[in-house]
Amino acid sequence: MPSLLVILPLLAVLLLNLPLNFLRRLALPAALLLALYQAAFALGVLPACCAGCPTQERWFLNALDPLTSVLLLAIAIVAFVSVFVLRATAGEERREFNMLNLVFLAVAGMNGLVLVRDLFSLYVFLELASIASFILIAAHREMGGLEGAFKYLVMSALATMMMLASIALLLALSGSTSFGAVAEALQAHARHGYVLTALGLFLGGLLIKSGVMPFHGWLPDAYSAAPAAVSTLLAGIVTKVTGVYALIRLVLDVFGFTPATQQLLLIFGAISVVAGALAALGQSDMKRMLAYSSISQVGYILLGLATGTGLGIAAAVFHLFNHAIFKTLLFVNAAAVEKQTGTRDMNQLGGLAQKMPITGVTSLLAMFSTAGVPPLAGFWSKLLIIAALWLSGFHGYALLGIGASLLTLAYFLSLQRRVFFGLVRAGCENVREAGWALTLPSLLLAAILVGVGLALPWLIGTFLLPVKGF
Amino acid sequence: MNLVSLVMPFGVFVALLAAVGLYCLIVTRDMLRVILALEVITKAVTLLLIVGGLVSGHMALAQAFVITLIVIEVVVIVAAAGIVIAVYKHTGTLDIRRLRNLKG
Amino acid sequence: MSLDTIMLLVVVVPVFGSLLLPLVGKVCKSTRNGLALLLVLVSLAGSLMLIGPVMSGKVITLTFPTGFGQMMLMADRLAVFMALVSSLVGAIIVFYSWGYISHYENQNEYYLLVVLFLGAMMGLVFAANLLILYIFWEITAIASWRLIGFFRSPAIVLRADKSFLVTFFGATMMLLGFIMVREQAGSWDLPAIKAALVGHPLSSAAVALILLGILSKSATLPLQTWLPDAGVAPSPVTALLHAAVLVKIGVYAYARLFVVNMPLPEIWQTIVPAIAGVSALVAAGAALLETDLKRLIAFSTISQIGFIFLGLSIGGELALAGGLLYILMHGVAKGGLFLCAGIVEQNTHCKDITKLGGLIKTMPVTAIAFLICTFSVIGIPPLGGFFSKYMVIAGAAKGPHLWIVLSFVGTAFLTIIYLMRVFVMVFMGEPKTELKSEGSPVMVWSVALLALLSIAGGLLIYYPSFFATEATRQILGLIP
Amino acid sequence: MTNNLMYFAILLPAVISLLAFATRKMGKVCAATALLGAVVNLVVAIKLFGQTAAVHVPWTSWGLDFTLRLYSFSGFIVLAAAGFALAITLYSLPFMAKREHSGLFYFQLLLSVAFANGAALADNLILLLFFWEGLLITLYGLIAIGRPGAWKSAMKALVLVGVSDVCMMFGIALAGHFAGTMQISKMHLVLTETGPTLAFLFLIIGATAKAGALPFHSWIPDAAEDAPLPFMALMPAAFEKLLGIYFLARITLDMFALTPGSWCSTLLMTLGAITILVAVMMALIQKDYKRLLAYHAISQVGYMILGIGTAVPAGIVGGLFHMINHALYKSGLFLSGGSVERQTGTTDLSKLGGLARQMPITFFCFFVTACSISGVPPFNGFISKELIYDGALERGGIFYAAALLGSFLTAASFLKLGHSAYFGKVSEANKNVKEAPWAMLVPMLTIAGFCILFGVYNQLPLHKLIQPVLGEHRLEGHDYAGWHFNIMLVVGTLVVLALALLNHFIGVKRSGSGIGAADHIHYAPGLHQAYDAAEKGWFDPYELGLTLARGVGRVTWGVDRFINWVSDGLAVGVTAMFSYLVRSFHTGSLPIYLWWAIAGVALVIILLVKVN
Amino acid sequence: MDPTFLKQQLLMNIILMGAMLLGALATVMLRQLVKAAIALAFTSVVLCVVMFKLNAPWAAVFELSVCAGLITVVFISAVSLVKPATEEERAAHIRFKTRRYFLLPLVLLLVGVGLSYVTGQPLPLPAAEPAGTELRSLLWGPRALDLLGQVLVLLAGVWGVVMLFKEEK
Repeated sequence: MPSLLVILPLLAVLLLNLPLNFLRRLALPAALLLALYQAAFALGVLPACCAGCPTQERWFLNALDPLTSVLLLAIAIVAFVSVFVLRATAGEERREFNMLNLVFLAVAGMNGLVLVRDLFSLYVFLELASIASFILIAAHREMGGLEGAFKYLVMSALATMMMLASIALLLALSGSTSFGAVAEALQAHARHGYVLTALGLFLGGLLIKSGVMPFHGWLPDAYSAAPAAVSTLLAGIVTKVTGVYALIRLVLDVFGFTPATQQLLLIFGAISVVAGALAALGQSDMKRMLAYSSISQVGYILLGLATGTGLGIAAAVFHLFNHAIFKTLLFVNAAAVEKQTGTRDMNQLGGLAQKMPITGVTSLLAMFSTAGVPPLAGFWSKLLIIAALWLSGFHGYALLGIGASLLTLAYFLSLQRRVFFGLVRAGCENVREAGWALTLPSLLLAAILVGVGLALPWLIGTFLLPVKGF
Repeated sequence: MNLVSLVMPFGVFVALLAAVGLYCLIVTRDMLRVILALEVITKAVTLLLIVGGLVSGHMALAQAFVITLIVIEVVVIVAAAGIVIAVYKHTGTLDIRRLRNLKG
Repeated sequence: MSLDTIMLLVVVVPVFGSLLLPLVGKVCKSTRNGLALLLVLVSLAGSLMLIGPVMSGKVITLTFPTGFGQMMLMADRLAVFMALVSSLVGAIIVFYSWGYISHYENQNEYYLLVVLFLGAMMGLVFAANLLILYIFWEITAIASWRLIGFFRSPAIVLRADKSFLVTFFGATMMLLGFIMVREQAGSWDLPAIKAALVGHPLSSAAVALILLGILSKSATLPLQTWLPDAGVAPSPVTALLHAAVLVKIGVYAYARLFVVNMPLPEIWQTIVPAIAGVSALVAAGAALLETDLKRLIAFSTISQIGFIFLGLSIGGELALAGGLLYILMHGVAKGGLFLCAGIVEQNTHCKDITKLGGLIKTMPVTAIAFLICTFSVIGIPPLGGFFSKYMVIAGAAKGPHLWIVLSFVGTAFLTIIYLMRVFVMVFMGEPKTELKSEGSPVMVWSVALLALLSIAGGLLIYYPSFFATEATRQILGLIP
Repeated sequence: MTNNLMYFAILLPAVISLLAFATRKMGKVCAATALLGAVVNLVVAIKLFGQTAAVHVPWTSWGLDFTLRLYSFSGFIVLAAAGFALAITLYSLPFMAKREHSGLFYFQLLLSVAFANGAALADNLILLLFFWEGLLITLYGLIAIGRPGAWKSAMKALVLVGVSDVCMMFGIALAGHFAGTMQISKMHLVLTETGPTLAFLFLIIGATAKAGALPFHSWIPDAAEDAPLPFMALMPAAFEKLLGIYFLARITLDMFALTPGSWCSTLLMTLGAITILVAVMMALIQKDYKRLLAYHAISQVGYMILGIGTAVPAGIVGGLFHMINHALYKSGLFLSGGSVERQTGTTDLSKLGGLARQMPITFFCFFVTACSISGVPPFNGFISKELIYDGALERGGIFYAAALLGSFLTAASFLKLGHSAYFGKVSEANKNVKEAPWAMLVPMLTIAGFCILFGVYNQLPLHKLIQPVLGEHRLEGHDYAGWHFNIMLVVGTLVVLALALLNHFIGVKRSGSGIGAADHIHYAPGLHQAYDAAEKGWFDPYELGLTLARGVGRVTWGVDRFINWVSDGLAVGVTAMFSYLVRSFHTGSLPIYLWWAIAGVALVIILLVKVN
Repeated sequence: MDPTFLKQQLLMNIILMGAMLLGALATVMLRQLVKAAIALAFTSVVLCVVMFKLNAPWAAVFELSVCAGLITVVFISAVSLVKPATEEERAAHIRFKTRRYFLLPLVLLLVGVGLSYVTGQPLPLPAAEPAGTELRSLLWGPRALDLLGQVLVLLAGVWGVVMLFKEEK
């Protein structure tokens, strides 16, 4: 039952906070269990969704389709991992518990977000996930985290206000906020300035939320300053769900593909891909580099979406999933490095691959996956995006996308060179591998990357291409 | 003159209110005033929602939205205030220009 | 065992076996070394077992139906020839590594990557699907990146990064070219593409893009500069990369894609030889001034690859067969040169030829092996290089582009000069460094073996040339 | 049987050479093995001589078949090579006995024999090239085992000959392409079309360079100083002349049918004339026994090329006869030089003198061979030169004049050499010099004997060896054997010889010593500067070639570095600049980020409105 | 409807709007934060009146209690929490600069004129239908999901308070 995915976190939060001391210790297992349940659920419904028969739902969250189930799976995986990271890095027990509660709420928000088919409910859950993230980012109450949280909060609030204004305009137009009704009303008046303004406001809000250039100002700061577990969650899934998923969903279901939306997505996608990669190239803070890389990868998703073809959309969703996996993995690695060495400044690190072999190898896999090196999962999604662009006639963008993967590789090689793959730097001699709480999820994610990558040729027909089956 | 022309001025005023908020959001250096500016924008949007309900005739729906919005708004403001106060405890100032440690 | 199983094993055993090596290495080093060699020898043995069937005209195929077409492995004469060359030289290089690498850290990683590299090479050779080809193509790039940066000092890793980036750039462009092929031919499978493209040459844009990939991998102008820079790698690795295997990927891909499967527009039969000619000449000239031993040999490789490209691209049976034979002869001889350079480097800790000299006194076997390999690269009979060079030049002389061939004749002059210069400066004259005795027996045996193979390649030219000409005829469709 | 013998001619020396290699550490055993090899080879060669046979074994499908052809010419070359090989092996036994690397010397000597036999017998161009170029290895190896530092000369030799061989490879490729076959005996190309002419030119480069003509000659004098002396007698003096001229003859006679008056013929003659003059001028001023001989080895090639280049029967017969004569007297001369070197320890003419009394037999041999090379009747050199003169005169007085001038200078330089080495005062260091051992004298005497024999009884070589090569129809009924010469030419020759003698006396008188006999020519105005430049290597094609190659290298190095700069400097720099630019926009200021977002939203709305 | 009534309504609305705008201007421009917060509360009150007039009583009540009340309280307490304690802090305290706002009237003018032009075109809005459903059934029926969301958001708010305001030891 999809509704459970929202209700269970709520129940968990309520139950765990009953004034019984031992309950606090159950929070972590509960979170893991919940994530596992969600993953199992998503995997369970995925084949049926892909086969084209949406699961019938008895309660109010009544929508399941391939896109939703893929996202549910991604949310579950990232949440699972970030709980591990939380355990490894949160420090104080009380704070860990508090943060765990917020993770529950954020997950509930994201689950709700992918399950609803109503604009206003979408806003509510989007805001829920966002608020939980603001607080999580600031959770350590260190200056950086506060700064990142504040920037995120302000820009995100602006974005939601724009979306709400758009909702109000659309409400006036259609008298409803459900996807179907709004889509109908939009189609009736597709070219009117009023409608376009509403559309523009909503898209603008979503673009801010997804951190697309030039709406991305908050993103590098929030990602890099957040506590390790939070940046894992945030980069891996929160902004992807609140921004990118919502964008995909709304463009597909509500706004529809017009030449204008295509053009828009292409332009902003291309800017993000290139500028994000360029900015990442010059970073010395590991997490900040990953943040810019995130912007760049979101650009790819947008490019894939912009084709409007089944292949392109499927590729975009697949890339979204892959991005969740490899970016989470990278942030876990960053957390491991930060925890073991006490710094994220790449200029003070070096040769960690020898000292932290698991972190080194998994980071390598994640990077290659991001850069689109076969046979990892990221290669396939990038290949499909480029292919979709090319086949749709956007040759220039295809070339750009493929060229930017060179930049991607370039900055990741620079990261590898400075952090993992060089001589062991003075001061790093006594570094040891991070504990199981960080290596285990790394291995899990790396296994997913490799597994999906190797199995993809057999999965593409049954799982990937039906994703666009709306 | 019909209902539409009746609500027409609302549209303009909503935009003006939002403009005031946005302007302040951009030019102010005071973090608390940033929150105030957000509040002003929120007021504009709230009004727009009500007007939307009025125009489409779904006033109940609009009211439901506004109530939810107000609740969420409060939480956002609380969170924002919490962050601002924490920043103040660190730096002793509310100057937004002090929030420029993360750059590049 | 059925033939397709053997073919699969040739690919799968080293690829997946390599992953075991670090684990084994944690337990016992010598077992790991032995296992590494064994894995490569399995490939070699498998390739040898395939000779008989393919020479009798059989084409062995193995298909896995997927969303990207029939993910297909296919062994024809060309593939088996290439597999044999790679696994043969690869086996010797692994053997040599026993001696060379034993002083360094990260041996587990080293053996893992070398064997993985060779396994990926096998996969690439047998690939009959563009995507499979691309996957293995990139695996070799990853492995070589890591191997080039083996010593891990910042400057070295930077060069490893450069080589990876340049080849990756080429590869991505090639991927775009593949997408265009897919658009035009409607399939990723080479047989289907071949059938679809009959009478319709590939679009020039696709050819140019794919060619970028090929040129970057085989270090041909204008994407050649990574190869000399990659000389910072351990010597067996440079031998593997520069001589025997990696750079041959490019030429093999050229043969596999453009000669066998996709008809090229007319114009490219001028452009590619011209690029090869310029590349050969420029690299030979640069080799003349270079003073770093390994960089110099790398330039020589770039130059020689030009000859191979000439053979493959100028058309005609003789040139094509010569190009294939050149792959073998150059692989063996250049591998020998690099391994000799490795011995010199490891013994004297010096790669600058102006600071070396007189080593023949204390390292006679290495010196003679170096000289024999030099002669082979220059193309002096009775060594193998003579025949391949003759065939390429003679085949090209039949073509319409006499001026391109003349530039290759000029390159051949320069080859004699710069290679003799190296030999003389390193091994002759007065010793300028402290004289050390020969390297470890394993290493000396390896280079001696390669030198002997060079001689054998010449004296027993009948067998390789028969294989190469048969493969050529199959390529040209003269025999099944 | 004959077929098998042909294989033996190639295989036996090769196998025995491996034996010699295996026993290289055991001095006497190795030498005995080598002697055995040379004897066996001679036996095989004698058996082969005069027979005709052909072997054709299909080998590869691309033109390389194992095709051997035994006929008068190849049999004669094999025989001659075998004879020289035996003589020189014999001579080397004492000469190399105490030297380093004697084992390697015998090994390579026998290997050279195998290659030379192969090249002579091969009827397939590629097979010929195989053996032909194979000689490069032994050439390199034999020079390199000379005195310390010999590797420089070895490299020079390898590069020069290697370059010419590559040219020949290209020529062979072209010839094979245009003829449609690789079998020399089946090739019939005409020199009127561009393609075959190009092939011809490249083949000529290969053949004449092997023979030691300009411009690929300059390694020979250097090698003369550095390499072990028997090598000089063997390779540049005997084998390479034999093979080079043999192949030249086959090119011009069989493959292309050079006609008198064609520009290719004129080109060849010009090449011959220039080679004669330039090399002999250099020889004239040499102050080293072996170096002087080496320049003559080059100079005499000019006669042969000139002779064959005339494309008239007399010239060709003369050229071929000169080839065998030259091999005889030049190896004889080198061997005499070797004796002198072994007994006195030097070949510097200024340290020698008066050896005629101490080493009479050596002097005798020298005298015979020197007369022969100078063209003094009745020695063999006289006969062949007369024939060449005859041919040259038929084609133009200028060539005859050049040849005659060459003859004058040759005689002058040998007068100088003989005078300074064998007459005059015995130097202090050479007081106790004795005659060379018999093992060295026997080959020398044999050779001297042949010089006299082939001169006096020139019917023997001409009837048995040379004229069969051309065949009746090409000789146009002439028989060049005997003593029926054009009196004009004989007189001319005698006058030139007399002038040379006169010139020598003038020179000796002026400088006061035998060694300075050529000084008045050396330091003549105009020539002086040219000689200086030549001594500095300005005209050395090797140095010039290296300079050219270095120039090419610099240019291409620049190209390479430029491309490197584009990837390492430009691309990286531009990317870094853009990266910096993008990063510099991220000032961390929230209002600026808000501005971007608002501008972005405005852009979105504008786009939506515009595009729709 | 009676045109005169409508005109009156319009006038009334415009006056209320003007008051709101003034309140907003005061909010952003008043020098002291406390006064600004009170101005915001005033704006909220006016908005509440507007809502009431537009037949949205429940929303009006929420606006009045939560926005005009609760948020003002939050603000004023926040302002008091960040009050500079020493002279140094006062010196470091942010100065309000009126001149930063001199462009505001221009912006408002532009927005007003621009929007009047845009809204001058006929809107594609459907004719108003009478409100069909009641708020109560709506809130607990179709919009129950929002209520669930509200609860979750409030919980998040609780942890926000717990984590951001609680004094660290």
